[in-house]
Amino acid sequence: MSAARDDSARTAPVTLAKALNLGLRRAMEDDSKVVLMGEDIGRLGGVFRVTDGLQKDFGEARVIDTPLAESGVIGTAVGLALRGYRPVCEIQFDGFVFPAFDQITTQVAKLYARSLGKVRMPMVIRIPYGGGIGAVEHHSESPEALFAHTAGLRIVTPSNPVDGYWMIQQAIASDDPVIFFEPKRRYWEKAPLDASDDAEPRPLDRAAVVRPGTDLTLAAYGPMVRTCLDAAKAADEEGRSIEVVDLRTISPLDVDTVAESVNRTGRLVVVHEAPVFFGLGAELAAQVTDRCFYRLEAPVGRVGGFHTPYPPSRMEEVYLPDLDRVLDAVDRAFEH
Amino acid sequence: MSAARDDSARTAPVTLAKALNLGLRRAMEDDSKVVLMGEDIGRLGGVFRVTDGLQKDFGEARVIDTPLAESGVIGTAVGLALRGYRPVCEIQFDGFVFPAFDQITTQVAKLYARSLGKVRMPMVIRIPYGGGIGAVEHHSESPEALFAHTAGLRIVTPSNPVDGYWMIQQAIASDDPVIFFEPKRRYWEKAPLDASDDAEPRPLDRAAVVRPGTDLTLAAYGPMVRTCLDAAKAADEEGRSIEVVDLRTISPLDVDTVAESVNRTGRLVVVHEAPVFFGLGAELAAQVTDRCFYRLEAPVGRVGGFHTPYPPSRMEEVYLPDLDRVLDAVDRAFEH
Amino acid sequence: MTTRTSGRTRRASPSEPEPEFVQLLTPEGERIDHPDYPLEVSAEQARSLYRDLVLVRRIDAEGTALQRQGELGLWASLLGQEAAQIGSGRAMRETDFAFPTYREHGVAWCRGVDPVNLLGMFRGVNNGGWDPREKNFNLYTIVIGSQTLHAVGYAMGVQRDGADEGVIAYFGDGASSQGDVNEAFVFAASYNAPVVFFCQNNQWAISEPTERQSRVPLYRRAQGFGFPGLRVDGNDVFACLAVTRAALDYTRNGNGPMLIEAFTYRMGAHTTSDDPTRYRANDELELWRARDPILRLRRYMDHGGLADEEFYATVDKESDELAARIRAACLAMPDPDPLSMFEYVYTGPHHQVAAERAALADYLGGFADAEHAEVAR
Amino acid sequence: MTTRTSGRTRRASPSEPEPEFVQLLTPEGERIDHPDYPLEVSAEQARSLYRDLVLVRRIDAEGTALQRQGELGLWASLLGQEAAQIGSGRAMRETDFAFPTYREHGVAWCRGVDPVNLLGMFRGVNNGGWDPREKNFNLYTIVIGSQTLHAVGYAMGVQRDGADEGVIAYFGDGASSQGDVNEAFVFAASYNAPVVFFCQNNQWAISEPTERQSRVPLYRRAQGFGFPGLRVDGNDVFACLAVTRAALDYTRNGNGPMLIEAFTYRMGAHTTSDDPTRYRANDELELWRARDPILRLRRYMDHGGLADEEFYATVDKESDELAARIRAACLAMPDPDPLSMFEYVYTGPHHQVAAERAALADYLGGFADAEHAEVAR
Ligand SMILES: Cc1ncc(C[n+]2csc(CCOP(=O)(O)OP(=O)(O)O)c2C)c(N)n1
Ligand SMILES: Cc1ncc(C[n+]2csc(CCOP(=O)(O)OP(=O)(O)O)c2C)c(N)n1
Ligand SMILES: [Mg+2]
Ligand SMILES: [Mg+2]
Repeated sequence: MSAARDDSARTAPVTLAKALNLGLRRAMEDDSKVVLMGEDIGRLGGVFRVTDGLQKDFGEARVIDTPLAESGVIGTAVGLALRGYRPVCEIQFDGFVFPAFDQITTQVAKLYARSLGKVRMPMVIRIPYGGGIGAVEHHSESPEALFAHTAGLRIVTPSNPVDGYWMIQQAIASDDPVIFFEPKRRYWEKAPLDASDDAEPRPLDRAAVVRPGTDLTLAAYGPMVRTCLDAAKAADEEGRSIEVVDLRTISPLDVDTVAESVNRTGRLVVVHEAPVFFGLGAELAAQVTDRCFYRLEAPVGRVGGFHTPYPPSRMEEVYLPDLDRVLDAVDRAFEH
Repeated sequence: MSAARDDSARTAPVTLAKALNLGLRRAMEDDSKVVLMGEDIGRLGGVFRVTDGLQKDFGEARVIDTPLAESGVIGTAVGLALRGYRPVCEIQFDGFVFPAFDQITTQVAKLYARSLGKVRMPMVIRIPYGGGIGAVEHHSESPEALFAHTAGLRIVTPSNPVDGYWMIQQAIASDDPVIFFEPKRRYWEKAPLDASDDAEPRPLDRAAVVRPGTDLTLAAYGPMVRTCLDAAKAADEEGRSIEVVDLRTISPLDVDTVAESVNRTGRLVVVHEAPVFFGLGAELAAQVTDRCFYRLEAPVGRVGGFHTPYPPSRMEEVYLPDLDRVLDAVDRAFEH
Repeated sequence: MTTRTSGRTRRASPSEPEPEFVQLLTPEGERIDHPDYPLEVSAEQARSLYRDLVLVRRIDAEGTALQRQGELGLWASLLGQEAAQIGSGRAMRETDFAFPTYREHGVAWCRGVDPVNLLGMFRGVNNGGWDPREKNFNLYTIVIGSQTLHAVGYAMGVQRDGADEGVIAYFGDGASSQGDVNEAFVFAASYNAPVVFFCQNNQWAISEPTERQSRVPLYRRAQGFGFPGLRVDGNDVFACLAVTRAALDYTRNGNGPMLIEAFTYRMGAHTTSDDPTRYRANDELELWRARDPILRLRRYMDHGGLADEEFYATVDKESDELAARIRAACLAMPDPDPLSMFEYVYTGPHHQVAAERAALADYLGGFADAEHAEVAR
Repeated sequence: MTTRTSGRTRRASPSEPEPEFVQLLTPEGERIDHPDYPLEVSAEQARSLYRDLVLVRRIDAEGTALQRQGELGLWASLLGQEAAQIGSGRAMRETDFAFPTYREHGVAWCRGVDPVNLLGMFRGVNNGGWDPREKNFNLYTIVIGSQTLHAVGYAMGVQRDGADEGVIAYFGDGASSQGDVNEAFVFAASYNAPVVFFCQNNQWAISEPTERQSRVPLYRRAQGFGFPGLRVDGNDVFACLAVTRAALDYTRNGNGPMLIEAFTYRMGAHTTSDDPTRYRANDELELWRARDPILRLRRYMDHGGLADEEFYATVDKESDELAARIRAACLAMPDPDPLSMFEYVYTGPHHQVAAERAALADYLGGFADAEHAEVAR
């Protein structure tokens, strides 16, 4: 019996990193076909310790330290999946997923279709992503849009420990390949977790209204949800009631939930760390504008990264959307 | 002296493939640092014969048949560029660029910024792209959006022989890395080419209004420009005056030209072969809606690929936007 | 030409010295013994191998013909590589698993995949027309090298299952340059995975000769990764059979991976889209014609009187019938319903795909209605 | 411990047999001759090498200290690898070009890159603080393996220029598994490019031991690609110098690429973010401490009386001063102007970047105004 199932642990506050660890552990307990793969995930427990202790408890055959080659990790995971396993691969940092881009885009995403449904790819690719931790180059990227353009993948991202715990298990249970983006700068944020069996997690393909409001909708995901909640709180003090939607899933995108919200509020600002240009904000703006054309009182605002490489960390505070940048966009939406 | 500079060739009709060949030849004549690299580009002249005859005339040191490894092609091109060369790499088909995705995204795009301007990457990556030629899997992809999200790259695509001839030379002359998408199904379409020295090509970062109109703007690029021109002609017969913008450049995106057009027409439909989801249409819709919010009479229409893998070729006619699909979107824009 | 020797040294070409390779049957049809690869071939087995060689050559010819006539969009011919494919394919047990490129029609045949199913992707009606797990034969993989990693992963699964199964990863000489293939070597060696890497060095990667990829024989690549590699005469079906069988045993016995380089030749164009006259000389073709895999087996059988005229007539008839069946089945292959492209994108419900499907159905329905109206008018 | 022999066989560890490697100076400071790598080292040269070893160790210690104190976000220590880096770095001519990973502070030193410039990326003020072409030392490259392909391409340029220049590509044991590194081997061999692949096998890739990457010594990888490879005692600055010099000569003379595996040890953590106690035992550290590259040179110099106390005192003083200068320069490093992030995205004008820059300037200006107003109030 895992710690998470222990009654006493029901509502103990845990970090996102720990919640993911507990979720992985439970998935491994529930299904012996679940194997973890990646660089330094064994003894070390991963550079963020998300797999801490799992090799010790489940052995080297199920928690596999791999040679240093991302295409190799994903490519061999394809073979394991074909053999009936459910590989959960860790990419050490966002900026190092690109050597595996070919396998993900041309194989993982397409094998179900290529085989006319005969072969499923129940694979999870975990990627710690985003900035804000003062890291060197390639350690603060937000490449989610680069995967969303490819059909066959599901792309999700939890913003908090509770979602982290459940979503990782749902991702592993999914017969579709799932790219699981983990907001690394939120790894150490805590929340109480009810890990009991009777908890009912929200479906993996649905967004959530995490703060109700009436005047404007903020849509965000992963690391920016907290930022938007803070912004909404600050706006509240200025008398503006802001609704915050945690998108949770990037592909598919739960436009229904956002459009429903915008039909009430009339205004939308989308926030992400990833570059604005060709980012999620564009897709959401296009779809919501299409659905809420006569309801929108201002064009959809987009707050995100600039059209520059992710800057050296001493500049990242300016690069990354923060409360002020979000509120600035909110102001502009009201000025229209 | 190249054939293209020959006076008699001034306005001879040439195919896009031939125009590119002439443009490459001229660039190689003009600058001895220009080298071509790729699989089968030498003796064979490339699978589309775009480099036909160039190895014979410029030698194996300048037209380099490479081992079968796309990351190797782009990675060594980086080194050649650092050494003062101007490599022009050919990726054999759109679907085979992904092994090089890492080098393009983390090295080619970022070296100028990483070196604070000390190192330039005057590299061109030629990619025949798009469908419509009845090919097998991976030979009909339109991955342009996957590069546009990354700053540091320029992304352009000619739609016709004249642009092909000039744009390839401009791309080679650019000190920024350029991804040069060639609409493979238009390789064999002809147009008269004035290759004389006094011709004045349009700047590489500008779109072009290729057909004026008053009621709706169609924005397209590469292979879909011809489709849109045909649609505009058909619409004309129904009494609708449609303006067609050939975007030519995907990054940067010439939103000025499109917005100026939409401010006149009030309606916009964007057309591309690439999947709609997270595609160029989303970005253009978001920006144009932002700029022309009170002018738009209908939400921006998007016509493009579905959220499926590119289908087997016997289905591609349905998958690819054609005159009818474009006109259908036009109709919907007017119904609003 | 080669001469009979009792030793293991066979040069691939009389003029340019080639490294040793394993050969059990000379181009002239003479049997040679090899100390490491003893092989008993009964008359019946010889006939059976002959039959396979002839039939897959005929399947291949039919593929080419169907392409010429516009029934296929493309065909990748195996002409010249029949022995490498039948030899290795026949070496596999039913429980072994093969990961092909796009050219392994002969291996598919050995695995029991109906040749008709191979046509789907070349005709453009699907991207893979069989269930990989039914015959333990993966779908064709077009992105060069990708499948070698899949094979290693599959073999890692075999290890975890404690199963007595082998895995073969097919790839070409050109593929040997891809990062993925070398990573497959790394992973296989690191985990001691039971996988045989079977490289058909057919001397060309489209227009590029093997020397562009490697300046040493490809089988030696394996040494650098810490596992054995060897070269076999890829036009000798006996040698390919014996060597692959031994390699599969070796890997199944927990010794880790092994690389086989089958030294053969692509007698035809790269695919029907290719024009090899642009890049290679005719005399090379002549040289290799003399090493034809079927011819040498026929000579061997003739020497030994292993079959009578009736046998050959039967095989010819059988291959005619097979070709006719393939042709008929190809022509009868229906175009897929366009809406089926939405079918296998995700395993479960997906609102976006469902919405796009509905919209397309609606749109196509509009045409149907219009046509209907037209007809009614 | 090792004993004096006149031959070339040196075992890396007394307990577990290691393959041969080139050693010219034992851990005890005894000089050994090697028939293939004769090396005359004058007293002055020995002192100069000693000085470099000590100074780069000090630079490294200062990096670690600055990180501990929050002045750097990260530091990747070269502790233990000084001989591999100084030996190979000093083997280069001024016109040769080096492609480092992120740990080659010692090579940077040999190339004449001011150590202060190395700090920029670790402090987060830039991603590379020097002009690669000024000292023929490329920027640090963090994506594992990428730079090896750049090195090969650069060497292809050298070939085209007909220049008498060499190129070194540095990489780690972990990197040997990456597709890019193996493709670099393929390209270098195919074009016979003048590049030395210099692998510092420091036994670890973060928490993974070299055995996870390869079951045979890494230098043997080269054979599989058709070029020579050898292992050198990476803690022996003489051997690293002699072997790298010979390899550069070899490549410059048109013989194509060569691989050197410098057998060494990462004495510290992977980076300051790492906690090696989670994955490796202390006795391993002890074993390697006895092979310390500086200690053995000091012993050698002491045996031969190659330097007096004053020399050592001077080097110590110099290294104190260097450390102080680095520290001061680090603290004085200004934070970059945030708007500078738009500066080097494209070489020419770019309307989108210009517009975003203007908008951000405007936005930041608003705060400045607000602050101003606040102060004025
Ligand atoms: C990653 C990738 N790059 C390029 C291609 C285009 N292409 C198809 S086959 C081929 C040559 C393959 O040569 P080889 O591996 O020797 O196999 P063969 O075709 O000779 O059987 C190339 C370059 C591809 N399919 N995949
Ligand atoms: C493509 C890629 N994947 C993962 C990483 C994360 N990472 C940084 S260093 C390292 C280990 C490198 O080991 P090695 O090549 O032996 O060099 P060393 O650090 O020991 O000098 C890893 C996995 C990376 N930088 N790039
Ligand atoms: Mg081949
Ligand atoms: Mg290492």
